[in-house]
Parts: sequence; structure tokens; C-alpha cells
Amino acid sequence: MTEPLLKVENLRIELKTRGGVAPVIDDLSFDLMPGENISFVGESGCGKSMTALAIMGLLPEGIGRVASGRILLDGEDLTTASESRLRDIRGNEIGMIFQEPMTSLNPVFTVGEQIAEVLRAHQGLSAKAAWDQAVALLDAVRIPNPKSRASAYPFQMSGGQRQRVMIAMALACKPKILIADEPTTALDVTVQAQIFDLLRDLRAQTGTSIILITHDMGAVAEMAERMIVMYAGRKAEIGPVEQIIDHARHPYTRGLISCVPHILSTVTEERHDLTEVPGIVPSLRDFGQNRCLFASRCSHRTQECLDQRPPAKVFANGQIADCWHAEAM
Amino acid sequence: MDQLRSTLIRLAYAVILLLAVLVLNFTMLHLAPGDVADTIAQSMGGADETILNRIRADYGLDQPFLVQLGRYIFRVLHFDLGYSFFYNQPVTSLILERLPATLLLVLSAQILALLVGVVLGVFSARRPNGILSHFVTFFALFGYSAPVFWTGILLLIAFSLKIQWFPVAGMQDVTIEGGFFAHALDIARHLVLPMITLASIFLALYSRLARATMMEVLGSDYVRTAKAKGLTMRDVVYKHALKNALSPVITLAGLQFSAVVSGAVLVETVFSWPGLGTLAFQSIIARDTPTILGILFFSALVVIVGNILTDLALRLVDPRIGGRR
Amino acid sequence: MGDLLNVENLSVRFEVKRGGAFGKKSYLQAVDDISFALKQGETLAIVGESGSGKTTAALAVARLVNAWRGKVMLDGQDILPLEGAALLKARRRVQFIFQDPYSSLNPRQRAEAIVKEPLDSLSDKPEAEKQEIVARLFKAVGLRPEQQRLFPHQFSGGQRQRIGIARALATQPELIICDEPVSALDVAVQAQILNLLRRLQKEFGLTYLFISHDLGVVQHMSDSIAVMYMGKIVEHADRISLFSNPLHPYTVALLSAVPSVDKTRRAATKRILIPGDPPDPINPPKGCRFATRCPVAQERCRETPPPLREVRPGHRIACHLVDESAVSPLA
Amino acid sequence: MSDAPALPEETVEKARPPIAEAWEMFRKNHAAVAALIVLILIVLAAIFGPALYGTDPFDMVWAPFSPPGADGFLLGTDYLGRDLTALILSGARVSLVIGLAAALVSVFIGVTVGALAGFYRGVVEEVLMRITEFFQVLPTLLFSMVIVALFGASLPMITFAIGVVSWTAVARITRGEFLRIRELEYVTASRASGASNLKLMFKVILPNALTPIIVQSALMVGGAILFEAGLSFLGLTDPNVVSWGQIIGSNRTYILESPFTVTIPGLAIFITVLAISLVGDGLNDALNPKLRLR
Amino acid sequence: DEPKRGGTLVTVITSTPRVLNPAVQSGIATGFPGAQLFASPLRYDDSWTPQPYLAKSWEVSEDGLHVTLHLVENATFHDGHPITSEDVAFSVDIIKEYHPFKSMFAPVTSVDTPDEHTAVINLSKPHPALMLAMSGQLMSIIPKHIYGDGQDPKNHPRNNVDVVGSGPFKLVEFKNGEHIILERYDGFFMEGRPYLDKIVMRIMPDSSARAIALENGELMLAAFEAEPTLIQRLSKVKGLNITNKGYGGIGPIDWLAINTTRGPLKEVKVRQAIAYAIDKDFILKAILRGTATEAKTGIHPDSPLYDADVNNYPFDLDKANALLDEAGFPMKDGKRFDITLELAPFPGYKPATEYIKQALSKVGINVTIHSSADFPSWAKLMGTLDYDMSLDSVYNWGDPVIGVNRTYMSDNIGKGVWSNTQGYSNARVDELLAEAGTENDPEKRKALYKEFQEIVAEEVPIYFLNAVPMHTIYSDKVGNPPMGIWGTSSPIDMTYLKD
Ligand SMILES: Nc1ncnc2c1ncn2[C@@H]1O[C@H](COP(=O)(O)OP(=O)(O)OP(=O)(O)O)[C@@H](O)[C@H]1O
Ligand SMILES: Nc1ncnc2c1ncn2[C@@H]1O[C@H](COP(=O)(O)OP(=O)(O)OP(=O)(O)O)[C@@H](O)[C@H]1O
Ligand SMILES: [Mg+2]
Ligand SMILES: [Mg+2]
Repeated sequence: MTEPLLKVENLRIELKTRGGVAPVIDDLSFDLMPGENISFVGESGCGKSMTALAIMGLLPEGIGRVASGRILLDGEDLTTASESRLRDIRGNEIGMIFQEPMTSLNPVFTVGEQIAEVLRAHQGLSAKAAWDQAVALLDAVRIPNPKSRASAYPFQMSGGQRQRVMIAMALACKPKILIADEPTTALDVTVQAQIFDLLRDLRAQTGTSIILITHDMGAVAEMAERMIVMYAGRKAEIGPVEQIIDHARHPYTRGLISCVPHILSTVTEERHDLTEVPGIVPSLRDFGQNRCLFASRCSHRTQECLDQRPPAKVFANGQIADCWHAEAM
Repeated sequence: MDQLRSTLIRLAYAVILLLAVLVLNFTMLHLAPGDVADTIAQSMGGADETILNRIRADYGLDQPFLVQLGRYIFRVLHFDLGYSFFYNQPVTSLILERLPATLLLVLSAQILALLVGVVLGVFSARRPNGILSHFVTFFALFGYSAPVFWTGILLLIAFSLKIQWFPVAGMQDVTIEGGFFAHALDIARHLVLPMITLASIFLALYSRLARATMMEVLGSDYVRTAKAKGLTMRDVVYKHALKNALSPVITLAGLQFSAVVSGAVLVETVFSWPGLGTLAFQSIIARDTPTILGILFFSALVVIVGNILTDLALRLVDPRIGGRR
Repeated sequence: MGDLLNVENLSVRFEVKRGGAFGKKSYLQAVDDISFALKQGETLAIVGESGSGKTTAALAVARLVNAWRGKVMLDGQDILPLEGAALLKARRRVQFIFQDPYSSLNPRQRAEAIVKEPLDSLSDKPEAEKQEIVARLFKAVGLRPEQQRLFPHQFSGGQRQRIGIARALATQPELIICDEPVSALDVAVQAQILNLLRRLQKEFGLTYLFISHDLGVVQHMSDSIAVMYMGKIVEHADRISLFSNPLHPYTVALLSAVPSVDKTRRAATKRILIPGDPPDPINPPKGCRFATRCPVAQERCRETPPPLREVRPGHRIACHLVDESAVSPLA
Repeated sequence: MSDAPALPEETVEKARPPIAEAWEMFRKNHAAVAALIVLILIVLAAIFGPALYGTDPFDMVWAPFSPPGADGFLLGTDYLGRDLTALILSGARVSLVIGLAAALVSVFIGVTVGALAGFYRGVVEEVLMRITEFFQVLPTLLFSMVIVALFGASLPMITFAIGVVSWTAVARITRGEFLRIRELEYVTASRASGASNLKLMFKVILPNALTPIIVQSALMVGGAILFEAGLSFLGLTDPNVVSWGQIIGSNRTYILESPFTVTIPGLAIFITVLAISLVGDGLNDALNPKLRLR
Repeated sequence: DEPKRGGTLVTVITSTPRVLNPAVQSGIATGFPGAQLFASPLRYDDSWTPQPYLAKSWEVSEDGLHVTLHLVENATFHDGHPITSEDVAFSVDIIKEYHPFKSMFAPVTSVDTPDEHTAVINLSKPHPALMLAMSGQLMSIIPKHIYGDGQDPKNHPRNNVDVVGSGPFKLVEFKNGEHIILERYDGFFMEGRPYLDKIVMRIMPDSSARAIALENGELMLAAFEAEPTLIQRLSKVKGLNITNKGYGGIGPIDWLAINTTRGPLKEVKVRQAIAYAIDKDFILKAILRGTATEAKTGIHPDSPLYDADVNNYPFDLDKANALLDEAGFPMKDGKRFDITLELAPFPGYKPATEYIKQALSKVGINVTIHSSADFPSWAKLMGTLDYDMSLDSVYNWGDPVIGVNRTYMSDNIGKGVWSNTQGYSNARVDELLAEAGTENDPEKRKALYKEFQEIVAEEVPIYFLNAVPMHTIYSDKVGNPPMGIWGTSSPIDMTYLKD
């Protein structure tokens, strides 16, 4: 068995809020193998982006910090790495694309410059070489006419094109890991398909590992090998995608899958009501309590759930569910 | 083509705007009792009625209002701002004689305010709770809240009277011997106090705005992207963030052009700076209509040119401007 | 039963200026000659890419933007020319649920005032009765009575959307236009709202014009579906025909692009990637609007716009390449 | 579900109007609260000070240029031997009234123009914005000097002149807010609910646009006080009343002799405007929903 | 000390002159540079005695109707043209036509030029004022070959640039609002003069700035300084000297002008009561801080014609109240009547104006101060007699015929500002002034003016307060500062700089 490329151990991230310090990520552990595609799903605000930012060492300054745990990249702990070492890693060994292609590119620089800049910073390329390389990268992400489009500004491009520029930028230095934080939520379905297609192809070519953050189960099913379901800053369930979809062990995962009206291959007249997960996500204030945070919305709730934090229960193929009743599911 | 068209329409509009400024003020000046003949008489220690009537006839002040207005507009349309009754000089030459002093004062104050304001704003935005940040906030409020003439007087007392570092008044010491450099240095010495005084108000505005936008920009998605690319903090702040934070400051600076001309009136008065401001004040007091109108015309022109320059500057820092409204 | 809503040749265009205030005027035809009908108690979904004109069409139907041409017949009466009292009467019958639960509620009004507003403006019921109605509506959409006094920012997204629904129900409208009512919500909350909408439909016999870009939601909610592309309806069919036998190349591509957890579906559909982005809506292509991205486009597609015609009962399509045999050219 | 243990009762949020939350936020800003207290003191001093203090500000009560503290005069005497304390107290009244009234005038003009332009768009907007631009191009101080010089330096005229030259900022802000808010869905929702244009403008949009307008108006009170001081300094003022700027203006000739006659009213203006600005800043933070959400 | 050639005198004027040509423009702003640029036939020393200047000698005919001037032979304009009697005749014509002081040359019928260096001024009646009118800045000799070119002399382009003068200094640069620079005219007809190489006149409107500049040595000489606190302050500064000599010619007096044509002020008693209610001592001591002398009549105290013995109005509230009661204005609720007091739109009048308001309130006269923001507005009110009272100053300009008559002659009522703006009319006064204007015998003339001064002091159309405390401030380095009756409105060719 190969060594994991990225190993996150008992990660705890704390955020300073008006109500005090809250653990926005609470005891999260997972591995990422070389070439693997792992996916984070969960409701808004459950801490998916925070995890990604923690790996990048980009938690909001003065607000968020890694309180405990380790993030090992090839055995090197990123939580204790110096700022300059982190700078070396960012954009070089780990690339990242963000949710909002509209706002994530700097509006006042050409896209070519924004790509070339990474190459200059990390690979010491000359201005000319970096630019040429940027044009090549634009070509690789299927931007038509890359030579002239390189001198375009972000506002002159469509959303899909911008997201492809982001991808080109993140992949410019052939990173080992690509973190994609909801890369398609702002895009149309047809464009989303283009992006996913592109990511798949690039992965096939470069062998980059991908951490895909999304709330779309369908996308997870199509893109990832393993998935991590997050709830209120905690891992709810982790395991191979197909296995979880077929047989989720955590009631939240189940709800997440069944409350979405998925498009079906065979349409019938009959339509059932969607499964509802009642209530809303606990607020940041309630994160970190020693109980099952999902209990308030769970129909399987027992006293246990309210008294103590559920243990991680391990099943076949590395499926792990943090639920008192996981076996019963 | 579209660009050209809209530029032309813009220019045409600017011309109409200027004319409107002139007509309005001409009318207002006409409505007031008395006229410049009285002031001329005053400057002569008194004059009898025949002289007054003579002066009025000479300057066409005895004509009906519409005739006077028509003549004036006609002349303006022929690029002639008329003749200063009071200073006995073509208005254009009178203003052009004073304009350099005002421009020097106003531009140097603006540049000083912009440079220092942006630098202070950026530094304090990076440490929003640091000492410097509080200092900037305080300093900015101080600059905004103190009456500019009062600041000027206090500076005068401190730096011209108590410690005699800078001269009291005027723009240059004509007795100075020496070449260009000596004169430039002399003007610079005269410039320091009025420039600082005038800059203090704008510095306040700019540093506050720069701090606020910089803080916003530093929290924006693209700055996060820049960090995620592994760029150095210097590149992130001074390349990615600053260029974005500049445009609101430039926009604000552009809006200040008219305020700058006005602010100059007070500062020039305090420091006897031989610029348009003092001329404006004296002309208003003297009811020297052509000069007042000429100055209003020039200041409006300065504002309009300032707006165009602002647009150009914005285009430089923000490529989106050309594409959108 | 007759059609409650009958939209005929509706077009909406916006004036857009380029190059500053004095730039040249040009027009963006956001909705281009669309027609459809909707029966009482049914749900018609409009799907399409961002910018295809879904919202604009809906707003025009509700008299919230001015239509340029066409008719919007409500029970046989064209509501477009109505003014004054007659317009207010029509407004009572057609209500709107908005996409964004955050920006669609006035932050300075209490929840009860928001729900009561349509009653204040559109009905002459006594105050007490209005309050009673509001209380009933709160209950109907699953909000607690004491929440009436709260301000919007004190609600979660799902709760806000419920307020929006309550507001839309206040005047007992017959037609409710739902413009992407769930796309801003979390999946778990989304289910609550969708269920609520369906429940209310049954309970009050509501008719929905339901706009969405999420085909899963559409499949779940609608009785018939109109697919829009750049201001035009390119395909319009009942739910089963459309999903089991999509004809227009765009519809086919759209359906294939949706990722799914359904293994069989994933295995069954071949993904059809359509390249590029929609063309500039101010200068649309002169032939078929989709021709620039269509994998099977032919010369005539680029030359002449295809008319929307019925190829099977209840299945209308605008594509030169679909003939009477009703087989998708991509099949 | 029936056997599930009960959950602790959810706490129901109290129905608090935004204004209460804003006050809550404002209270956290110590500088702003301190400034508010100072401001209230100044206003109280302006209202009751002259009567309580008793001395007629125009009375020559002592030798001219008596320094502060000497001879029993807290702030000293001016060039005619008038009590500077009495002058400052009456000056407060005039300066504050002019500040408030001028700000009101410009808010009234600015909001009307901005609201109409932002709401109706099209030709109305074009015309109104051109008018706004016209007033923006006029150099403010010069223009108001012309107004005051020509039509007399009475307080109403000075107030009017200041108002007339400073409304453009309000108009721009109002228009911007209207342009932004009119596109928001709750405005469309109100329209769908049958609201008239008038109601949309003043009942729906305006209340939501008020935040920046209030903040700007607060700053404008300070601006107007400074502006009046500037005009007074230039001598364009009504000599039958006292304002702070006028005290500076008429004592300026004597700065070498007695700098305090200029410094004290200057400080009064400074402290007042500073307090107003700080309160304005506090309001800005308190009313800004972006900050409140955190 | 022996006068010494060389050096640059840095001095100051308070406002930009309209025109540098005193033949068409009066006023003190033009006077200082004008008198340096242009020479006049005569000059006066500090004891009111005429001295030769462009005219090396002169005689008046027996009947007083012809005045003959013998010009110096070697005088040239700054462009080298000789100054001839033609130029004198031309200048008189221009001044008669364009100078505001019509009375100066009103009796002049013609000027004969028997030869290049002799000019005979012919008069229609004896005109003793002519002597003073031929001195200082009042009769500048301007070049006919420049100003006789047909262009309007009033707006002649050479009035401000490329000025061709006849005086000791020529123009180098005139920058509006900034400075006027003059330099020695080497062809000046008086041997060895002027002493100075250069004069820089800075234009500084702000009195504090001027004071600081004097104090720190930036300025060496400032004339017309009238700000009491500054005078007091500067008099204590080491290295600075202060004099009030040099203002008798111009003769500035602060007065309270009273509109005698309307309201309560029509009554002589009311006007007298006002005079009694004003404490001149307060004005002289507290406001003017002892820098000014009292003025009792319309003739400047420095003038030999001044009559110091006229009825004065010592501060006496009881008398004032009694007079007001007599005049039929009884006190009701502490108030008798309302009047307005104009605040003249020049610097310096505010303190006294505010004082008078306050002083009159003590006898029940409620005064509202009305301020006109600019001069024309004020001038309009004054010129049309649309005011009650106004405090400002008037200048004598040497001879009463020039600067005093205008205020009292009944044919000059309401003819614009500084005419007879009091609406004052007294036949005896008209008669006295007319007679004194043609009386060549100094003693008789003085007697006529004495009677005149007594009448107007009694009737108080104007209440005179004080001579304007104009002072010349100069540094120790300045030798021979201008002390003649015309002060800096005469050539400063004898002024020099010490080492
Ligand atoms: N700068 C910040 N200051 C304070 N709280 C923050 C900040 N950024 C995020 N949070 C809070 O941290 C929690 C986790 O945020 P995170 O962005 O990781 O969620 P997410 O799972 O990515 O959600 P989404 O799907 O909406 O992107 C949220 O409750 C959020 O409100
Ligand atoms: N007020 C307007 N002025 C000008 N153009 C407009 C206006 N409103 C909409 N448009 C344009 O009309 C077209 C259709 O817009 P519309 O909002 O109806 O699309 P949509 O299908 O609802 O898209 P989305 O899925 O993004 O909501 C777009 O190109 C849009 O830019
Ligand atoms: Mg996120
Ligand atoms: Mg839409």
C-alpha cells in the first residue's frame, strides 16, 4: 500500500466569533492517496471551505486558527510550517480553485498575467517563458484562441471560461493536489459538465489528486472515489462513494441523498414526497458540544445521542460513520 | 466609433454645462444692487456721477440685461472671456497669470494628500487594530474636523512666527539671487505651509477611504486567490490589492476637484498665496463680473478636465471602465 | 377545463446602451415570441440556461416588466393592457415567489407586515380579517405565530422562503409564479419547500408557473416543461415525454449534463458536451439560436430560424432536424 | 419519532426592531458614545448656556484681550473686551442651527433629486443627473460666496447657500441606493403586491436607502458648520449674531496679540465637528448590515 | 548718515492697483507705485511747503488766473523722450477729463506752451488748491507720445505694462496679486537720485501676515498700516521704527456718516445726542489703543486749515438722553427708536461699529448692524441715501477743495459714494466753501474754513471720530523714509538703505 499523499489527523479549527471561540472543524481525520479524488459534501456552513483553507494555510487572519491536529503533506506538517515554506507549497504543490469564478480572479490584471505570475513565482521562469507557458495552459483548459485570450481581462470572459482560467492557474505548476471548492455552483449545468469533463481529463493526464468540495451528490457520484460527509464541523461519514450512496450508515447522509429530487432515468407519473430533514443546521455557537449535533433533526435519536458524542464506527472498505446507530442503518 | 461619438457628445455637454454656469452666475450678479463702477470709484477714493456713468457706458453696464448677457455669451463663444473692469486687463490673461499659482498649490496638495493618504491607508488596513491604524483614524478625523483656515493660522504661528522655518506669505521672494534652482527652492519653501494646510482636509478623506477599501479588498476572493498562488505578501498587497483599492480613491479625488478650488480660496487668503482663490475673493467683493465669471468658468473647466483625467486614471487602474458605463 | 393562462406571442425587449450615457441604443430581446398555455391546477416548468429569459418571461406574465408584444390571457382576458383597478384585480389573481429569500423580503418590515402587504394594497378587507388571514397563512406555511413579529434577518433561509410563499398566497391567487424558489437554499431545506409547494397546490388548487434550472427539481414538480434557449422556447412537452424522449439537441445535451447518483442513468446516458457559451444576446444568430453550439447543426439551421411546431400530441419543438417521426437528431 | 427523547425548547428570538440592534451596535463603539455625550453637552450648552451664563455677548465688559482665566473670565475677552465665554455660547447656537438647517436643506434637495432620478431612470434621470453635475461643477465656496455677497449675509441666506451647494453628494448617494435597491426582489414583490410608485419610492425604497443618507447627513452637519465658518472667516456673515467662524474671522487680525481668541473658537468647531464625525462613524458601523451580520 | 546708493527695498502694498497710471486712477493703491513711476511738477515737504520737482520754479500771476511752470531742461521719460511743456498740457487735459477729482482742475481753462520748458496754466478764477493738486500723485506727467495715440487713456494697455513714466523708477514687472518690481531709472533728471536700485512692492492683503513679515525682516517698509494692535506690537519690536508722519496730504479721517434726510436723524438734536452718547475716549483708547489722534472736523488734524476749537461732544449720557427727550423721542421700555448702522465692507471698521451699536443702546437707540458683503452694495445704499448711519473714512487729498467740499456742497447730494451722502444742505456752508475755494490769501482762507468747520460741527451731519491711525513702519536699515505730507504717494528717491 502506498503512503498517503496528504494525511489530516485530528484536525481542529477554531474560529473567533462574537459569541466566543467555536470549533468550526472538530476532530477531522482523513487520508488522500496519490491520484485519488476525494469529495467533501455537506450543508452550507458545515466547515468544508475551512478545511480546504486550513490545508492551504489560509485561514482568515486573526479569526481562524488550527487549534490542534496535524496536516501532513508527504510527511511534512503544514500546521507548523513557516510562512515562506507555505508560500512555496501554495500554488506549487497544492493548487486551489474557488467557488466564485466571478470574483476569484483579479479584475484588473489580464488572465495571462495571472497565470504567468504563478510560474514566475514558483518556477523562476522569465517573463516571456511564463507567458508562453500561460498560453499553453489556456490551450490545455480548452480556451479557444488562447494566444489572444491571454491578454483578455476576466470581465471579458464568461463564467465557464473564468473557471477554466482558475483551473489553469491552479494547475500551472503541476501540483500534487488540487483543491476545488465548489467549482461549479455558480455555473450552468452544461458548463458544469464541461468543467467536470476537463477536470477528469486533466487528472488522467497528470495524476493529480483532487479534493472536490461540493454539495451536489450527483457530482460526487460522478467525480470522486471516496467521499466525506460533513455535518456541523464534524465528519459524519467517510467511505467509497458507491457504497455510501447505496448504503449510507449515517442518517444525515441518508437524508442528504433522499431529500434531493434526483433526475431519474425512468420517469413515472407517480411522485413521492421528498424526504425532509427537519430543522436547520446548528449555529456556530452550538458546534463542539459533547453530543450528536445532528440529533435535533434525527428521527433515530435516542438519549445516547444527546448525552455523548458518537464514536466512529468502522465498516467494510473503510466506510466509517460517526453515529450511535450506524450498525442499525 | 462609438467611443468617438460618446466623447464628442460628452464634450458638447461640457460646453453646455459651462455656458449654463455662466448664464446662471451672470444673471445672479446682475440681480444684485450696485456694480463694479462703484468699486472702481472706491479704488479711486471717490468719483462723481459723471465718471461713474462714463465707466458704466464704457463697459456697457448701461445696456439692458439681455443685451449684456448676449454680448457676453457671444464673446465667450469666441473664446474671449472679456475684460476685467476692475483690473483693467483681459480676464484671460489675468486668470492665466494667477492660475499657475493655484494649480501648483492645488495639485501639490492633492498629490501629497493622495500619496500620504494611500500609504497611511494601506499600512493601517494591514493591521486594522494596530497603533498606526488608530493614528490614521484620529489624524484623518482631525484633518476633516479642523477648519482649514484655522489650521493654516496655527501653522503660521508655529512655523513662521515662533520658529521661523517658513516664510509668512506669498509664493516667492523676488529678491533671491540665483538660477532656476534657487528660485524653485524658494517657491518650494513658500509652498510648504499652504500645501500642508490644504492637503490636510483631503488627506483625511483619502486615508480613510484607502483604509476602508483596502480592508475590503484584502478580504476579497481574488486576494485569497493570490495568496493561494503562493505569492509573497508584498505582491499580494502592493500588486493585487492596491491596484484594486486605488479606483475608489481616484474617483473620490476626482470629485474633490471643485472642493479643491474652493478650499484654495481660504488657504490662499490665509497665506496671501497669489492664486485664483484670492483673486476670486477680491473680484466678488469688487463685483468684477467678468473676472468672477471667468474664474467660475476656469474652475468649472478645471473640474471638467479633472473629471476627464479621473476617467483616464481610472481606465489605467481598472480595465473594466472602458467596457462598462 | 379551459386554460387558466394563455400566453400568446409574448416578446420582451430591453433597451441597452453601450459606451456610456450617450452610447448607441440597442435592444436585447430577452423573450422572443413565446406562446404557451397552462391549465388550472397544473404546473408548467420553464427550464433553460442562465440568461435564457425565464425570469423575464415570468415577470412579463405578472405585469412586472412591460411586454413589448403579445398577449397574456388570464381566463380569456388579456391582462397586458389593464390599468388601475382592473390591474390591481389581476394582480390579486397572479402572485410571485422569488428566487432569493434574502433580497425578496424588505428588511425593515416585520414578517406579518410583509405577508399583509398584498392585502393592504389589493383588498379592502377589514384590518381584523387581514390579521386573521396572516395568522392562517403563517400556520399554512409552517411558521409559528410568535414569529410574525420578527424581522426578516431573524429567520433562516428556508423560513424566509416560507414567508415569501405566505405573501404570495395572501390574496388567494389562482396562478403563482415561482422563480427558482429553492435554488438559493440548502438541499435539506429545499426538500421542505418543495414539499410545501406541492402540498399547497393540492390544498388550494393552485396553478404554478415554475421556473428552475435544476432538472431534478423540474422533473419532480412539473406536469409539463418548456425549455428555453436565448429567449425562445425550443421544446415544450409533458413531463414524461420530455424526460423519456427529449427531441431538441439542446434538451438532450442539457439532460445528459446533469450528474446523477442514479447508477443506471449514468450508465444509460451518453454525455453530450456542448462546446462554448451562448452567443451575445444583443446580436443573436439569425438562424436557429442554438446552431452555433449544436453538434449536428446544418446549413439551413444557420440560415432560417426553425418554427415551434407540434410533432407529437402535446410535444412541440423548434428544430429543423426533427421530423414527424419525432426522433432526436442526436439519437 | 414518538420514542425520541424530547429536545430542550428552542429559544424564540425576541422581536427586536433593527433600530434596537443598531443601538446595541452603536453602544459598543466607545468613541462614538463618548462623542455623542460630548455632542449632547454641546447642544445643551447651546440651548441653555446663554441664558444660564447671563452675560450679553455683545457687552463690552472688560479690557480687551484679557487672557483666558485672568480677571475672572474663563475664556478671556476679545478685541472689544467682550466676554469670550458668552460669545462661544451664543456662537454655538448659531453654528449648530446653521449646521443642522443647511444639512436639512441639502438632504431635502438631495434626497428628492436622487430618489426621482434613481427610481424613474430614463429621461428623468438624465436630466436630474445633468443638473446635479451642473452644481457639482460649480466651485462650492465661490458659488456660495457669490450668493451671500449678492443677496446679503442673513442667516437664512447663508444656510440656503450652504444647502444649495452641498446637496449633490446626497443626491448621488440616494440615486445610487435607489438604483441598487429598486433591483432587489422585495421591491418587485411590493410592486406585485400592488404598491404605487409613490409608495415604492418613499415607503419601500427610501427607508432602506436611509443608512448611508443618515451617515452622510450627520457628516454634512459638520461640513456645514465648517462651511459657515469659512464664509464668516471671509467676512460674509451677519454681524448681528455671533458664530464660531465669525469669532475667528474677526479676531484673526489680532492673532499675534492674542492667539487664544482664534484658538478657542477653532477648538469649539473642531471638537463639535469631530464629535459629529465620530457619531456619524458610529452610525455607519451600527447601521451597516454587513457588520451587523457578523 | 550719508545717503548711499544701491540696494533693494522690499516694501508692501495691501491690494493690487487697478492701474499704475495716476493720471486716470486715484487711490492709495495706485499712489505708491504711481508716484515712483511718474513725476509731478511740485513736491511738498513735511511742513506743507511746495518744493520744485519737474518744475524748477513757478509763479502765480497777480490776479491768480495764470500759473507759470518752468520745467527742468534735462528731464526725460523712461524711453528717453524729453519731457516738455506739451506733455504737461497733455497731462492736464487727461487728468481733467479722466481723473475722478473733478474739482482739482475744474477752473483750468487751458494750458499754454510758449516754449518746450514753459507751461502756463490759465484759470477761470483764482484756485489756491492748484498748488497741492500739482504735487504727489495728483498731477502725474504722462508722455503724450504714448498716451496720445488715440486709445482710451483710461484703459490704455500701457497703463500696466511697459509703462513709460517720468519718475525716478521704472517698471520691471507687475504681477497681479503678487508684486510690483521697480528699478532705478538711470536717466532721472535729479542728479544722483534715486538712491535705491530696486523697489519690490509685495502685495499682501493680510495685516497679520504683513506684521509677521515686518517682524522677521522679510519687509523693510510698510506704509498705511492702521491696525492699532499691530502698530502697538510692532512699536516694541527692536529694529523697527514707527511714524505717523506722511499722511497729512491724504488726510484720512474716520467718520460716522449720518443720513440727515430721514427718520429721527433729521433732527439735529438727535444727531447731537448720538455724538454725546459715543465715548470717543473708548474708541481712541480701547479700540485704537492710543494710535490715533482725535478728529473733530472734516479737515484732517495735520492740515494747517484744521480748527481744533470747534464744539466738541464730550461723552455725556445725560445730555444725550435729555436731547433725545427734547427731540420728541421718549424712552419706552428702554427703547426710543430703531435705526440701522451700515458696516462698511472694508477691514477695520467692525470694532467701532460694534461699539457704537452697543453705546447707542445705552441711550435707548436700538441699532441693527447691516453688513453689505461687497462694496457696490454698500456704495449703492450710501449713494442713494438709503441708509441711516455708516462708519467709514474719507480722505482730504490735500486741499479741502479736493476732498472736503464734496461732502458738504448741496449740489453734490447723492451723487454716488463719498459725495454728499448725508443729504446735508446749508446755504451758508455752500457759500463759505465756494469763497474759500478761490481765496488766495492763506489767512483769509483759513478764517473761512474756520467758520465752515464750526457750522458742521454744530449740525453734525457727520460725527468725526479720529484721524485714521495710518503709520509707516520701517526697519533700521531704511534711511530717509518718506515723511512729506504725501508720504509714499510721492517719490521716494531720497530713501536709501544703510549697510
Ligand atoms: N471570516 C469568518 N468569520 C467568522 N466566521 C466565519 C468566517 N468564515 C466562515 N465562517 C463561519 O465558519 C463556518 C464554516 O464555514 P465554511 O466556509 O467552511 O462552510 P462551508 O461548508 O464551506 O459552507 P458553504 O457551502 O456555504 O461554502 C460557517 O458557520 C461560517 O459562518
Ligand atoms: N432590466 C434589464 N435590462 C436589460 N437586460 C436585462 C434586464 N433584465 C434581464 N436582462 C437580460 O435579459 C436576458 C434574460 O434574463 P433573465 O433574467 O430573464 O434570464 P433567466 O433565464 O432568468 O436567467 P437566470 O437563470 O440567470 O435567472 C439576459 O441576457 C439578461 O441579461
Ligand atoms: Mg464554502
Ligand atoms: Mg432568473
